[in-house]
Amino acid sequence: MEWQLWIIETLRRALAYGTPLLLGTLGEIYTERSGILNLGVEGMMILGAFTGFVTTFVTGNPWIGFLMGALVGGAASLIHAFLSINLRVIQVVSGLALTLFGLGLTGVLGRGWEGQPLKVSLEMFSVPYLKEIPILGPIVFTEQNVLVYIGIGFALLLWIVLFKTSWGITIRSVGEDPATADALGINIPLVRYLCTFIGGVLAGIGGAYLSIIYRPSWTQGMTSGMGWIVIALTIFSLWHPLMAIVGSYIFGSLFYLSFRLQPWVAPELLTIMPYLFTILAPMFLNVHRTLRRRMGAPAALGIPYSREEE
Amino acid sequence: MLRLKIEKRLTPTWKVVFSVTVLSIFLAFFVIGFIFLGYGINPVKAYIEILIETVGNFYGITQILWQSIPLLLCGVGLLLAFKASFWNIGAEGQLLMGSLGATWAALFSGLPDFLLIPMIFILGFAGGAIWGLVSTVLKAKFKVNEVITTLMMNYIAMNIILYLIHGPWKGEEMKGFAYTNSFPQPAWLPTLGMSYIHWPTLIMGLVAVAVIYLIISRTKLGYEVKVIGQSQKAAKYAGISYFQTIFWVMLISGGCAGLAGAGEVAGVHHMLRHPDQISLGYGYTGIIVAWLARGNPIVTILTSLLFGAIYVAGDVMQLSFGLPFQIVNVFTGMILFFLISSDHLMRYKISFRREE
Amino acid sequence: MRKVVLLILCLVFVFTGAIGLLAQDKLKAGFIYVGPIGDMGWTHAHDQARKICENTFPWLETVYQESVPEGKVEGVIDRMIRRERCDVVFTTSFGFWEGTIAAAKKYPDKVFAHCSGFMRTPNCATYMADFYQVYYLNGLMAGALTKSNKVGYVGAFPIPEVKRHIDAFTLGVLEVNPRAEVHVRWIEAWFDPAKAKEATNSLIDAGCDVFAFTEDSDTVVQVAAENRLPSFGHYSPMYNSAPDYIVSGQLVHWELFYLDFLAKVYAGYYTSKNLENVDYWGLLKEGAAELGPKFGMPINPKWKSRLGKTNDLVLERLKQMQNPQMIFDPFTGPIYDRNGKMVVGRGERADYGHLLSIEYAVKGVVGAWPGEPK
Amino acid sequence: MQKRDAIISMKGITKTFPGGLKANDNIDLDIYQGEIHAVLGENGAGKSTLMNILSGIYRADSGEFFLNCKPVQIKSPKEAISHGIIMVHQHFRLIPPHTVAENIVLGLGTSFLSPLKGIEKSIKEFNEQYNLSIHPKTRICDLSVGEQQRVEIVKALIRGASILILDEPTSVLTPQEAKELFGILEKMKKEGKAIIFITHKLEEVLEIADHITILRKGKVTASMPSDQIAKKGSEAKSELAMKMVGREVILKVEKESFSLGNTVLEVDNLKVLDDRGIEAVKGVSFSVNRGEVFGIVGVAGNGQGPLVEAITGLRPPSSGSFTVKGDVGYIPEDRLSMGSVGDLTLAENSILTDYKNSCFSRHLLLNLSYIREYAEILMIKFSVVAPNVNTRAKQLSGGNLQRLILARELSKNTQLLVAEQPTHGLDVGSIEFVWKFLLEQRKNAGILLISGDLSEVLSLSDRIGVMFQGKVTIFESPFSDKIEEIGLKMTGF
Repeated sequence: MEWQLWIIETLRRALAYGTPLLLGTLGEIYTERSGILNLGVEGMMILGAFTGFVTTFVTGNPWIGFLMGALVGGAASLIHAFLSINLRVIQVVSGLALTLFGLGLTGVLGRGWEGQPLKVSLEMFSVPYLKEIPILGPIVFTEQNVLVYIGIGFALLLWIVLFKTSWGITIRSVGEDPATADALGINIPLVRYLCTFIGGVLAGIGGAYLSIIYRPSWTQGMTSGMGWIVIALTIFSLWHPLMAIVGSYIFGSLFYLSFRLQPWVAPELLTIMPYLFTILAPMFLNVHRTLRRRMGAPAALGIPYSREEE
Repeated sequence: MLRLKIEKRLTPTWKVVFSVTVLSIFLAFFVIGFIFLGYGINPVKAYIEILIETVGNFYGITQILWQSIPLLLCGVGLLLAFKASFWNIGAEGQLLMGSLGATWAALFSGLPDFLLIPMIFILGFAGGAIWGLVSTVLKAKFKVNEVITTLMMNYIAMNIILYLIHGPWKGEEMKGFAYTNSFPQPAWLPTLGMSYIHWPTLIMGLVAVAVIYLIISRTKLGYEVKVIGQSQKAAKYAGISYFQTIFWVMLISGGCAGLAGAGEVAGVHHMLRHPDQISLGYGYTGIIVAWLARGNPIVTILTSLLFGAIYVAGDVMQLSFGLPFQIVNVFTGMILFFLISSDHLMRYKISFRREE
Repeated sequence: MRKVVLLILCLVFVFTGAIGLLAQDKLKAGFIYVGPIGDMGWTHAHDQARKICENTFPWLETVYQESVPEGKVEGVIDRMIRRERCDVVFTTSFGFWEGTIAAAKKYPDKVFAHCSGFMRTPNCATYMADFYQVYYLNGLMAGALTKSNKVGYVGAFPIPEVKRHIDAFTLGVLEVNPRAEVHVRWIEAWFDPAKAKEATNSLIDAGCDVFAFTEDSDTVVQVAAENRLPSFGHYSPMYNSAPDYIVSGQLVHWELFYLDFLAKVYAGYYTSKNLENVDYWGLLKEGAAELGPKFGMPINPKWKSRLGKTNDLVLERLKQMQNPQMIFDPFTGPIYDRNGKMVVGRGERADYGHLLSIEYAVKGVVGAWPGEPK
Repeated sequence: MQKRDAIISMKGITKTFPGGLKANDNIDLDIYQGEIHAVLGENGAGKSTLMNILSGIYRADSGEFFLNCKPVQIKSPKEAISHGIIMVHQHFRLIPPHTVAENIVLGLGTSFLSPLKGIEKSIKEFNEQYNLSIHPKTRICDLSVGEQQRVEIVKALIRGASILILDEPTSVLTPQEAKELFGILEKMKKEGKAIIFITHKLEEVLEIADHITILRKGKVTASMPSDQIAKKGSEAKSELAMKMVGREVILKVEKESFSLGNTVLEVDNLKVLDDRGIEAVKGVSFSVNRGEVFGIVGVAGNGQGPLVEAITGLRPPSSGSFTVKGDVGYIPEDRLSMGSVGDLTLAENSILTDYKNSCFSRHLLLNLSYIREYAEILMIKFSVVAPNVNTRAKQLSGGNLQRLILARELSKNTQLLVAEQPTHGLDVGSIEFVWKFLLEQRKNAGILLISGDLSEVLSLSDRIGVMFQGKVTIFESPFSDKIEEIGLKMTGF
């Protein structure tokens, strides 16, 4: 069946392209769930991409590359954490500064590395037996790289942590009402630092994915706006890790389709789609009162917390 | 023994604000000095060179002025929006839509020559304003967070322009390249002497500063903006319509960014081209310009000049030292980091006391 | 304190002035690039040529600025001439034409050269190295290699230059394999690896099994190799990106132009008065373009056996086009566009003007084709 | 009598806020097991500060704590909880979109993977033990105020509270709910818990408290077992009240009577929905005439808020109608973020509700010099103490700020003045000032007074409407023989 093939091909590509978006979105979901708005995703991703590439290039081991990418992404997020948690600055500006700084620093440091192809990368592989499953097999288990599964694994893990464990309750509470959580003996700065750090680590891994697997090489600005798409996807997915999977893969599908459908549809139209969805999704949500209360933004998002100020 | 004493103060004086700002810029320069060292450049020499090439000669100064025109217009418009606590980060898209409106006026309106330039500015303003107002409606009627709508509208504006220059507006003179035709000569903004300063836009910028200063300090609208910016509850109580106020705010804020876009296409490019080429991130830098001005529209003149100088310094560093163009972002990011950190310190009075 | 600063300032002025005096009998050339020099494509190739020139001529000094926005080019030229005291300025992107022409008028005693442009002044020449002949040769090979009769092509922008490449490539494909089609995807960017990657993937999914492209990264080669499919490099030697799967490709020798032009300027043969009609158009016979995945290797030996007879055809055509008389040219009629209209008459050869303004898609091209004549 | 050791005792607690306000001044307090200890005081007497210090939210500048005679440090809420000290705040510390169980386990350190497992069982046990009827899976935003309070109590109990602090627990409850709460507290007392009950209502605590401590201006002015008071009778009560407020509780108000003028507000079968979409005002009819104070009294949360919002045009009514003659002046309850704008100057604040008036603004422009003069006049007339008109409102004290708001609202040429809790949280001097001006204002306007303080309404009003669960019952003066009836109506009888 022709259309089945289309779906399979589209989703297969969506998985590969959507994985860095998924990783970044999961991280930003955690950051925002704890009440910190970090617009510096682009900066953290590019830092992760650069360190991931350089480390892999030097050590020859992509896993060490991912580790370093994660650590540097995390370290960058701590700048934002410090500024927004301790110094209580306006988070929009601080995030913007982080993005500019990341793009700039990698551009300056990375010049000598441009155009060097990465010899080692993670191989694509197919999962035996599972790839025989109709439709799902060819989409998910044929010729994908391991990070795709790690991404989905992270989404499931982070979903369980956020909604089924005591940590999740703590994180969500800190983002909804830090004063209450504080009164119950929860260390607000610690939770926020951790969640912002998780956001940085995942953005770093997402960036490293780009430079190690997706296109094994380094070029300045290679994240090309993915960090901003992550911000949009965080809202699109209503701060829910499982919805982040859906959102990232829809975005990946549309990106792929803008080429696949090129003979018939103007690419700009398809490119605009995700941005339109991102505007429309919260709009529909806000029309519905109960939905807004239950699935809207964390109530304390972007608001600095301090105990003595009450 | 010296002892550190920290006291809290409610509102820092302008002297403190100014000196702390200058100090953090210097700190940023100091830290970036290490990057120069890494490239084998003597930072002291580099800074002297940069200083000469930016503010040290007439040409550098005209370049700074030229670069700061779009920053000033975007920045001062954003300042008004921020004053109303409306986080418009969509100046980039508003600028692009302004350039789109201006292009239509220049190429397709068919107006007599003497009306072209006024029309370019009118439609530029309208383009930016309409784009800004979309977010206003979404916020006021559907409570959609403006950070996200304005950000998304940037990308939508970008794709609309891409569609136009590849499709219906593609110029026949352009050998098939994705540009519109060049504007007819009467639609070119005049420039100042030998420089590139398209002075009508610069004047627009200064007028915008004056108008927004007047709006904030002595009009009803400005009063409403200040109340809404401080407390929406109080605004409701005072009978201020949120939608109406934000409507005017974003009309002006988006319109200013639109004027910047009109100035860019009519004063610099003389055609519509790839969005990345029209705006070099002016909308985003404008956020910083506005934020640094700390609510005072007059100060945006200074801050936009500062960032104009940073852009020009970036050119100098590229050409004279062979540094990558991304060095500009390192500068901006660093200065911002230091400034927002110092913002916190300003609320404290730190003094050393000699203890017997 | 103030005195010290003044002293330093004075010293700097004296110092820079002295350099200016010393540089009297040197020639200084400025290069303005549209992209980053690490892009593996266009800008990288120009920068390589710049380095060759600097090493060749002891009297030459160069400066460059990368990633220059189109609207800023005039200011960069100003700085290159006023501050760096350049005698020659090269602007290496079509989008720079407006600024270049304006600057040429402003500095009538300086020499300019604008790459891929069409407007000249007494002190501004144009130059271009073109690949359509090499693309044709690659097309011959692609036609022989495709099993699905679908060849994929990733194009940057639908502009005449790229359309000419695709048409030439398609003419080659169809000459060897009349049943084949060339599927085209546009990525609307000179450099965007992510877009290039998904464009290639969409072509693979559409059934293509051989790939060529016009954009500034090696993404297409990489993606094709990941899928064990053959491809043709573009612009830079991309052999190292996929030694097993790259078949051939186009290579550029910008230095041929730069060396010639700069030598003539230094010798005083080219001045700021006589460039009105200087237009370099570099093809195979000038040596500006070269066939191969890397310099000195026209066809990857690993693919020679697969190509069989086509191997010889390619080398024969290459020789014909390298001949100073240019015995053969791919755009020789009859050529029909894909709507069936004859665009080059039987026995005619498309002239320079025709080639520069190609908008049609030849028979065999499949996919969106913005600006296609009705 | 057996001498017991205090479960917790505080010695010499002092706390000064950055503004220089000494909220607690050398306070000593002993709390015993199985005892309900009431801490009484006016608004601003330092009760809440003291309790915030005890529960670790604030840190005292100096002072010590002894838990079972051993000195302890309480530096954070976590430490307080570990000592069994838990506070139920006046504004509940519950997270509306989360479920009851999620709210309860927050910070409890339950099992990582199945945090809610044991909790549902515990909730069930507490439900039976104290007759609470809470459902663990309901979301907080779907619960009534009384139910939310019970969730707070369960939250405290599950944390092993041995000392439970209740901050003004009855202020948001209906009398029925309050009675139920007292039942729960009695049971907890019997279980051996110590309960600290913070309130400003003397009558209320005499019922259940075992020990009463009175704070005034950050200092302890009296501390004694409640049975002593009960024995001594009404004389002791008024003595206590004096210690609380510093003088006679019942303020005598000089009240000139004015002849009634025309009707300025006519409300006819008005129905209003609240934020949650529930009908909070269920068909209310009354009218206010010029020359009178119409007082609406009731326990907070019975629909007063939505009613006021509807009359002042901030909230559209769902059905019914009301007509207002002329301009409305409105003194909102929330004077900090609604009645004034902290970062604006006093001059700017003085025209907040009247800036569209043609004397302050012509066409688009503001008349800045006139506004400044006007503000200066207001400040003198209403004795607002501030350096100058360019002072920011956030730098003013509560009483001064309220004077400014009053000045603004009274100086407008209003026909109807809506005053919502106008004396809430003010010092006595300011209260008197406010009352005097409200009464004077009857000359020109009709006054709609909304208050939770019965004595205030009784002393000021010409007519009284008692609001209970969205309905209003009207009483005509004189009230002296109807006080009991009004009290009953307030509690729903």
